[in-house]
Amino acid sequence: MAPRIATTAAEAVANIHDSATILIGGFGNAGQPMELIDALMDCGAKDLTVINNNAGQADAGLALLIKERRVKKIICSFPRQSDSWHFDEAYRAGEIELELVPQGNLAERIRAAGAGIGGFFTPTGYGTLLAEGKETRVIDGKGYVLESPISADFALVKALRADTHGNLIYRKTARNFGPIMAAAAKSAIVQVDDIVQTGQLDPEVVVTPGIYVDTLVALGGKN
Amino acid sequence: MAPRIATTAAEAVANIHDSATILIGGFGNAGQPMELIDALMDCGAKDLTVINNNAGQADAGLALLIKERRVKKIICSFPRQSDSWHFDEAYRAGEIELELVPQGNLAERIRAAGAGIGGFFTPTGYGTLLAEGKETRVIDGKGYVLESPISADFALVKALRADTHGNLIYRKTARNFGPIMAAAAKSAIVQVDDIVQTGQLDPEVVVTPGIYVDTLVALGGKN
Amino acid sequence: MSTFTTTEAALNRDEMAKIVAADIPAGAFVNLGIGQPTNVSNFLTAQQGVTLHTENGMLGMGPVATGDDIDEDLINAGKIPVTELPGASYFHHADSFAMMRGGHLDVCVLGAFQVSEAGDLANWHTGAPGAIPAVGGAMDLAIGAKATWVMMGLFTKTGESKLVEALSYPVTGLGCVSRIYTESAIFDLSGGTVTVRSTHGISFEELAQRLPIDLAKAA
Amino acid sequence: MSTFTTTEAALNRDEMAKIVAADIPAGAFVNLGIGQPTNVSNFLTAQQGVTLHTENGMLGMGPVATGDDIDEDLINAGKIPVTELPGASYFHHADSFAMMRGGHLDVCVLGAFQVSEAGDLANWHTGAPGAIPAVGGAMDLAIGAKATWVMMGLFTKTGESKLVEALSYPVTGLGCVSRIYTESAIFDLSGGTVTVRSTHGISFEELAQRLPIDLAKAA
Repeated sequence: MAPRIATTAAEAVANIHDSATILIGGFGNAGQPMELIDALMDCGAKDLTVINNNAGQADAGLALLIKERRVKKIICSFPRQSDSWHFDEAYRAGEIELELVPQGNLAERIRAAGAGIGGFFTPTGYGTLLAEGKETRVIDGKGYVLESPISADFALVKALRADTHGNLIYRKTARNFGPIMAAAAKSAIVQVDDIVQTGQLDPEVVVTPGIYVDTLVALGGKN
Repeated sequence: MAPRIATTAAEAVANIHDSATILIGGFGNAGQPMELIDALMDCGAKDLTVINNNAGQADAGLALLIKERRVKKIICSFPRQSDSWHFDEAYRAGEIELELVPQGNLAERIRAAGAGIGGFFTPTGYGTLLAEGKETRVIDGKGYVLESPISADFALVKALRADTHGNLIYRKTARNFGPIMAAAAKSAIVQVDDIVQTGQLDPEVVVTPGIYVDTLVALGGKN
Repeated sequence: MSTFTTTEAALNRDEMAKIVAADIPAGAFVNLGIGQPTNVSNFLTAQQGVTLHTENGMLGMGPVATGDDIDEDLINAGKIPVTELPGASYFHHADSFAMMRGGHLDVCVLGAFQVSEAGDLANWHTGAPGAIPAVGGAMDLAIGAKATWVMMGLFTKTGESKLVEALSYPVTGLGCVSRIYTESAIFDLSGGTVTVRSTHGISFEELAQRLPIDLAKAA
Repeated sequence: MSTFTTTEAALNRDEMAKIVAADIPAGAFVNLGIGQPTNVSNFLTAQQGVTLHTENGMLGMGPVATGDDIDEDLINAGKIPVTELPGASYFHHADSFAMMRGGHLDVCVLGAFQVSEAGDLANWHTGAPGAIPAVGGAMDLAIGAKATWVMMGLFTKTGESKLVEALSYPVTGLGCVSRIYTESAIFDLSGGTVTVRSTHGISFEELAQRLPIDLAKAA
C-alpha cells in the first residue's frame, strides 16, 4: 500500500495509542525525528515503551516524554549522558524501567525483527552483566549470547526525502537506525524534508524501500 | 588496506589454493563474475568448496569447474536446472557433495558470517527435510531452525564500478549476493567494469564499503 | 467472505490467473512464483497499484522485457529479462529475503504438488528416488508472506486429489497456505477447515465426493 | 616484537596518542573510542592512509568540523560534528555494527577502568551502587576488532594498578585487549603473558614491584 501522506506531524502520529511500543530513530540529534516526537508529546499517549539509542537529552523531545512520565519502559544502549537529567530523575525514582542493551545488539535485534529472525547468537556482551539470565553458547571456541528480536507497534523515523511510494533516502550519519526501525515496526511514520513524485528517486540509491513505510509527512528542512 | 588492483582476472585469482572455500556471486547470469570463474578454471585450484545460488549452467563457468571435478562440495539452493547437466552427472556419480540450503537461509547465513553472528533461528525450512538433524525451537508459537554462518576463504564478486578505495556500486538485479559475499570472505576478489578515482563515488550510494574488498580488477563492460 | 458461486465449465489457466489477480488487494506487495503464478501479472490492472517483488533483489518489477529493453542485469526469479517500473528499488539478497521472511509481503502466489487441509504445502521435491533436489526460494516464499495462495491443478494425471488430508510429498512449509485456486474449485483454508468458494465444471456435491477431506461450502 | 625501551619522563597524553598513532599499520581500518583515543587521530599521517570508522554509520571520517563545515547530520560517536574524507561511505546502524562485530576493523582503541592480565576489559560501568549504567557501543567495540588496544592511566588516584590479575569492575569483554598504552609503560598482552615494551619515568624493576601481576620484559 502506498503510504498515507499526512499534512502535519500531529496527523502523522494520531494513531499512536496508550501502551504502544515505539522505535524512535536518531543518534544524538542526527536522524532524530524531533517534530514527530513533539507531536507524540502533544497527542497524549502514555505508558509507552520506547526504543532509542539514548534516553533523552536536555529539555526536549524524548526527555520531555520521560519528564512527564509517559514512558514506562525504555530500551536503549546509552541512557546516562551529561544532559539526561529527566531520565536520571525518573530512573532514580523507580518510575521508568530500563532495559540496557549493547548498541550493536540493539541494532541487530531491531534488524532481526524486520527480517523475521527468531533470535541470534551474538558475541557482544558475552561474560558480562548484560548477558545475565540469557542463554549462552560456545560456538567454535567463542562465547555467544542469544538475543531476541525487538519489534514495535510504531517507528518514528527521520529521512531526507521520500517519493510518493514511500521510498526513502537519508543524509550522512542521520541514516543510523532509520532503515532497520522502519522495517521492524508494524507502522512506520517517517518525517522527511520533502516528498517527490515517484520516479524521481534512482532505484539504485533507495535505502528504505517503500514497502516499509506507512505514513509520510513532509516538514521542510535545511538541506 | 586499499585493495590490490590486478591487471588481469588471472592475476586477481592467483592466490586461490587447493581446498579453498569460495563464495561465487550471481543469480542466473546477472552478477556472475564470469571472467573470474574462467580464471579460476585456468588457475588449476582443486578440491574446492563453492557456495553459489546454483550449481552451474550449460557449458560455461561453474559448470565447467564441476565437469572437471574441481569442486568437491557445493552449497547452493537450486542445483537442478534444465541445463545443469554437468552437476547432474557429477552428483549421480557421487563425485560432488551437495549441501542444499533454502535461498533465504543461504543469504542470511552468508550475511551472518560477515556480521559476526554465531547462528540464528530462521522459520524457513522448519518441519522440512532440510531441517533434519538441525536444532529447532518454537519461539512465540512459531517454529524455527538454527542455522550457522557460511564464511569462505575467497569471494568472487561482480560489481558495476569501484573507486580505488574499493567502494562498490552494482547494477539492478546484478547486485544480488555480491554485498554479503564480499563481507563474508577473508579475501574478496571483485571484477568491475571500471575503477574510478576515490572521491568519484557518492558516499551516500556506496553499496559495499571498500573495507570488504581485497582485490579489484577492471574488465570493461557493456554498461 | 464471498458467497458460493459455480460455473458450468472448468477454469482455464488465464481464467484462474484473472481471478487470482482480481483477488489481490489494491496496493498490495506481491511475489508471484515461477510457472502459473507468473501469469497473474498479466491480469493485474494499473488501478490496483500492485507492487511486484522478485526474490533476486527488486521491488517494482515491470513486465517481461522484449527487444531493446532486454538487460542481462535485470531479471526475475525465473531468470527471465524483465523491466523496471517507476518507484522501483534494488537491494541485496539478504535484504530481499529479510523482506520476505519478515512478513512484509502481502501475498505470495505459488504452484504446488500438494496442499493439506491444514495448509501444509509441498512444492519443492517429489521425493522420488534419484531425483536431484532443488529448493530455491520456495521455502522462504511459503512461510514469509502475510498470505500464501496456491495455484495448481486439483487432480493428478491419475485422478487423485492434490488437496489432501496429509502430505505424501516432502513439506515446503507447514500451515502456510490460506487459499487454493484450481481449475475445478477455489478453496479458503483456515484453522483446518477447507471452505469451497466456488466450483467450476463440477458441483459441490461431486467435489465433496472426489476429495479425501471434509469440505465446507461458502455461505 | 619491539625491543625494550625506556624514557626518563612519563608520557603525556599527546605523547601517548602519538605512539599509538605510529603503531597503527598503514592502510588500517580503525575505530577510536570516545575520550583519549579520539586524540590519536590528530597524530595519524596522510601517508599512513588510515580509514576511520564511526559506529554511527560511516567509514572515512575526517577531522572535527569547525565553522561552516559543521553539519548536524554528520557527527561521530561522541556526537561531535566531523567531516567526510574522499572515499567515505555511509550505512545504517545494523550494517555498522556488523562491520565491527564481523572482525573487519583492524584496530580499535578504547579507554579503560581496568584490564586484566588475560586481556579482560572493564570500561563501561563502575558497578557503584546507584550508578546509572550506560554501555553504548563499548561491548561491541571491545570484542569486534582484530586488535583492541587500551589507553589509560596505569594507576588510580589512590595509586592502585589498573592492570590487574582479575577485574573488580564489571566486564566489558573477555580476553579482548592485546595492548595497553599508559603514561608509565606500554604492555603487550598475549595468552596470559604481559610483556612490557617500554617504561616511562619508571624502571622495569620498579614497575614490576608496583603491579600485582607477573611481567615479562621485551627482548
